[in-house]
Amino acid sequence: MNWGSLSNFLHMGGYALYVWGSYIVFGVFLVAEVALLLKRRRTLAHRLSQMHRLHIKESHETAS
Amino acid sequence: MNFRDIAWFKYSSPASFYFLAGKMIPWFWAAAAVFAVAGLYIGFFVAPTDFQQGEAYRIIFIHVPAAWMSMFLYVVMAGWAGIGLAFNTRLSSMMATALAPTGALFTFLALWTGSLWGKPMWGTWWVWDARLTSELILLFLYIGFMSLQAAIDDPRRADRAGAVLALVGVVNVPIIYFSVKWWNTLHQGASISLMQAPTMAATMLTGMLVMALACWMYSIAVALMRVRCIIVERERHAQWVSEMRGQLK
Amino acid sequence: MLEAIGLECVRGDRRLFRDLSFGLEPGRLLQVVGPNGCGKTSLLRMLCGLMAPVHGEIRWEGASIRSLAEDYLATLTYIGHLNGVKDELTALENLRISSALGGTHVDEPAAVSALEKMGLGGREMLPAKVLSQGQRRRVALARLLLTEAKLWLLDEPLTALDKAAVAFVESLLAAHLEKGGLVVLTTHQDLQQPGLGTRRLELGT
Amino acid sequence: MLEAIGLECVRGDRRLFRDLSFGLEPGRLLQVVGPNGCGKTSLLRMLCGLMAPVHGEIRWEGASIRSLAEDYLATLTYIGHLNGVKDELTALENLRISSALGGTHVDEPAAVSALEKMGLGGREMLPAKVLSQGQRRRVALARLLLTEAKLWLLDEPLTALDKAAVAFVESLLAAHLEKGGLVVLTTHQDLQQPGLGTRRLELGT
Amino acid sequence: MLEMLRWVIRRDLVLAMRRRSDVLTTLFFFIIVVSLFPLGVGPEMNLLRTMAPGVVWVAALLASMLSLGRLFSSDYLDGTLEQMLLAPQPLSIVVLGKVAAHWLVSGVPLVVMAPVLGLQYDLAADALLILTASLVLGTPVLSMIGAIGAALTLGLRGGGVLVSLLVLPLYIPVLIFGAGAVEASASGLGAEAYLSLLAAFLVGALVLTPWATSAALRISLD
Amino acid sequence: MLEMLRWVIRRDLVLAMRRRSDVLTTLFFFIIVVSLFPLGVGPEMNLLRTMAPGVVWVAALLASMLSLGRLFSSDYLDGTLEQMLLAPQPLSIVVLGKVAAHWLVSGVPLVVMAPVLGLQYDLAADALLILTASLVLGTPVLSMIGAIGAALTLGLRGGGVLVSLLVLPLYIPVLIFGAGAVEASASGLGAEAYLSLLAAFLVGALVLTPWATSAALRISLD
Ligand code: HEM
Ligand SMILES: Nc1ncnc2c1ncn2[C@@H]1O[C@H](COP(=O)(O)OP(=O)(O)OP(=O)(O)O)[C@@H](O)[C@H]1O
Ligand SMILES: Nc1ncnc2c1ncn2[C@@H]1O[C@H](COP(=O)(O)OP(=O)(O)OP(=O)(O)O)[C@@H](O)[C@H]1O
Ligand SMILES: [Mg+2]
Ligand SMILES: [Mg+2]
Repeated sequence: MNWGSLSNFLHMGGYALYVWGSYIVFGVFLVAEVALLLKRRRTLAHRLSQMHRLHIKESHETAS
Repeated sequence: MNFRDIAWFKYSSPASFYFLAGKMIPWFWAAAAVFAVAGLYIGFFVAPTDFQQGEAYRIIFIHVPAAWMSMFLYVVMAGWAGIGLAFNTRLSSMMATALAPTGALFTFLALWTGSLWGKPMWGTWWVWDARLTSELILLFLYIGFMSLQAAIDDPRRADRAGAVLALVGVVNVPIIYFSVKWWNTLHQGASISLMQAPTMAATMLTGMLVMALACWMYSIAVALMRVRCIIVERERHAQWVSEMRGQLK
Repeated sequence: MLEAIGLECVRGDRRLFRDLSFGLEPGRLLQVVGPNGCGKTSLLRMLCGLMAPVHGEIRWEGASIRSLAEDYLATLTYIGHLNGVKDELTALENLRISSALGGTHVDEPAAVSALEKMGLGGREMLPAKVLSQGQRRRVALARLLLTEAKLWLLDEPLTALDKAAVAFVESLLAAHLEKGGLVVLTTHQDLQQPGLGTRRLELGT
Repeated sequence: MLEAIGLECVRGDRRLFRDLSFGLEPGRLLQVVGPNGCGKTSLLRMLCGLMAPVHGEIRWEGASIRSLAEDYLATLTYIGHLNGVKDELTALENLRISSALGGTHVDEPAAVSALEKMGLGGREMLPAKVLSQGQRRRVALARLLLTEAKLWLLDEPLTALDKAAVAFVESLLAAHLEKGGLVVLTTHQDLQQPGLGTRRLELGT
Repeated sequence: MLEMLRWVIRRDLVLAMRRRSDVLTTLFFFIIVVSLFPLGVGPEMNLLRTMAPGVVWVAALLASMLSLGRLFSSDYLDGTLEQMLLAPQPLSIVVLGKVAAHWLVSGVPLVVMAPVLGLQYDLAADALLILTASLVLGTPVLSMIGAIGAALTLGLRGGGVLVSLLVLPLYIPVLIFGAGAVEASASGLGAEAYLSLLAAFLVGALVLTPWATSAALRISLD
Repeated sequence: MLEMLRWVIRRDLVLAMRRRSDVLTTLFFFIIVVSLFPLGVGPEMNLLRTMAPGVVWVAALLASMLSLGRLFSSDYLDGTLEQMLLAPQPLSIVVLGKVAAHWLVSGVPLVVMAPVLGLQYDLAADALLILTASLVLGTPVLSMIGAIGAALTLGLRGGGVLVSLLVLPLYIPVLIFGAGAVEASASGLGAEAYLSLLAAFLVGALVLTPWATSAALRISLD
């Protein structure tokens, strides 16, 4: 185990800005990519159900 | 038994692939998580401090995997795109489209982490070194691919135009990569000095490899998720899509 | 002998037609008619191989046009909505070059006399930019006087033409059919000349 | 009241017409006819001030259109050979913007209903690039439904239109004349609808 | 009149947005060009620092010039420009609107991006500031001058050598004073003189070029 | 087939001569970009000599790129390209003809001009020779690669900037080896390795790009 304490760990031997700057941006971007994907999926689901409703309405109208 | 009956090509239809991918995604996520935890543990708690670079070298555990992924993904993307162009298989083109943003992301991250590493080590955020420059060009290639596809409304045309570009671009990749030899290379020198501590090289290497595996798993999972979205978007008028509309949420 | 078998055309979200089949023998003219946007231009572009049908196949003398490739292209002449006339070139240059592209090399006197027949006498050396709309169309159509292609695919050849020119083009079509040629054309105006061996194909109904 | 007095038009080395004079009262339509290249388009461009005549003058309600400048432009709508339809914009945007340029600000529902009347219902949101030739022409002509201009100058408005659309445009013209508007148009097809208060002006004879 | 200006600007912005990647690609073009010079010249930082202002300015000029093509020519080809000449408002308004939209789409992103690129060339903070200021003042002038050229070249019948001779030299003063401002500040001299000259160019261009462009358009469409 | 090639080249040359201003603009652009740097950077000859190959090559590359617009787009807009696709000869022949004409019009003048411009930068005679040789080998590759980009972006209006985004990354190897050749010869190393690599690029491009461009054209016109 390299680190005596949490603050030592966070300090990263004076390179905190660079190390955490890398890791945090790395993590944030990956998470953001997934989040954007999930959002894309949700809007897609929304659009699909809308399309479906419209479709049903149309076929109903032509039938009557 | 007839060869065709084995349904080798069954999963090359977007509909069946959609469901297959749905089943595979959780497994890749799990693998990505396991490898990431292991890799980070090795990186932060097993690997010792570097006697030259201090703790700053720990950026390596994300920098190198990101840099590797950026190059691999481009080649894989061009491969899928080429298959799509040659055999007119829609699914492979969709795979190519799905890979591009992830590839661009890893390219950006390699640049970002590299810059953050370069400031303490080289004293500057950016130099016009061959490695760095070629990575930047790779980013432009990804962006070109995505912009071209975004600029074309018809998805089939976008697929095929993108494929031509990706294939032409892949010729460029090794050229850029090997041009390292014609430049003075700050990047390479630094990495060699790092290798001088042999005990560390072993743990460092494992850490790097495990993190690289995590990135692989992540990329696959994300690409599969994105390709599922693309499939649904493109096939929104198909019967099977409207049937499984409820499962999307 | 041109055959279309079970063609289907999809543009964007819209299916323009499906299961469209027809055959056309030498000496016959097929007039494709239908309202705006019904897919006439799309059909013509399929027939010359610029666009691939979603389903179905097009055959020329029994062989798929895909497999014939350039051999098929050598037998056809296509004139589309756009004239393919370059503003900066003279009428004469335009005609000679478009003929050369189509595989027929034409010397200057032949080209001049074709332009004269098309009513462009004395305007051969003007840049196409200054020509009127109808005159530009005439430059494009002058190719028909010089081509040896057997199959003519014409997309609204008669737009912008005055009545004399319309009559002249119709007589050209008649002469081509006479010689055993095939013509597929679209137009919103009715053809005046009877006996062009006309068959009609209604789209979009 | 539109008057042309002693117009002369020279293009390049060629004098297309000279001493051309006519007047047009409200409620009347002037159909300019003549063979290709006789100067119909040139005349229309003169009438809207895009081109200056070599001699002669054009007057609107007694005043020279040169002196009226923008006031004259506000009273006219010109639709030329070219559609002025932008490929990247949707039909709806094209219509709203071209109307705005002509000085009429149109809200979305009005524009949509105009497009619907022009037979483009359901295609309002497609980029003009994918529309067929006739549909693009319809987008350009839809402006006539929305403009308040009194003087319409139309250069071959009927090209590329199918028969239903031709009839519709003619009924539009009739309605405009009814309201006391003026129309100058060129066309190679004869107008079908009688009683459009038509006067013919033959050029190039 | 303002109504018309707004419509024209809005229309051109919508058109630019329709090519969703348009704004971005202008930017990336700029970035790529700026990044090309180090590739050609080699990686010595001192050399690069001296070239930086010139390179950034040349790239800005190119980016703005490349996008000039879409200023009038597509409107000319499809007949919209005819309609604009027939609009019941002074043509200069339309021109001003189109030029403004052009600048918003192709100029502003460059101004925003320039400091970041300057960092690649290791420029100091105040040099970066001056660079940005010079671009803010200079790029609209480029768009306005370019508009005259674009309008004149619409009707060219081959003899247009004069035109390119006329327009390209007009860019040079802007370039020289734009790049000069940064160099002056880098070498410790004040950049104010340069910047105020650029500002004067801007005012002059605002007054003169819409008129000249309208005249050019009328000539081209006669 | 050769007949066809000849016709296409001749046609494009005639067209270029009719639009002489286009050709001259490219050349002026090249000259101005190259001449601007001595103005911007200052009179130190050593500095200039080091920058020279890079600047000339970047200018050549940008000039060649700027002229890509006219390669296919006007033929596309007026329907000629459709006719070319329907020509009863392999499309690659037409493509090759058009690219050859493009090079004759936009590449050759640069090659001719480059030694003169190199003199401004005080390049030695053999460096000038190498510079010219590298341009002779490299500029056709630029035209050929550019054709792919131009074909891919056809009909995507405002595609001028998109083209540069697609094409510039592909130009970079040519740039690096082209400028590298001159630098190597200036620093006493042999330039042969660079030049033969450029020649290899040329052969490779001759074989591959007509195919890729034809594919792109077919896709764009579908
Ligand atoms: C923006 C800056 C940087 C970029 C774009 C960049 C890019 C890359 C790329 C593309 C690779 C993969 C190369 C391969 O697989 O051979 C890589 C690997 C590597 N990088 Fe970086 N890098 C940057 C900065 C740095 C810095 C500052 C350091 C350390 C001081 C560094 C150390 C390494 C090491 C050790 C490797 C892996 C071992 C090797 O292949 O030599 N990098 N980098
Ligand atoms: N992406 C798309 N989405 C929806 N509809 C499309 C799309 N692309 C094309 N279309 C439609 O396809 C049709 C194309 O028709 P085409 O040009 O073949 O018509 P046409 O019969 O030649 O008409 P015209 O008589 O006007 O020339 C048009 O109705 C157009 O609206
Ligand atoms: N520079 C020039 N030199 C000679 N003739 C010219 C020149 N510019 C234009 N013309 C002629 O002027 C005429 C222009 O005609 P215009 O476009 O007005 O005809 P139009 O009546 O509208 O014809 P269309 O029915 O074909 O539309 C054409 O005959 C053209 O050849
Ligand atoms: Mg049509
Ligand atoms: Mg006319």
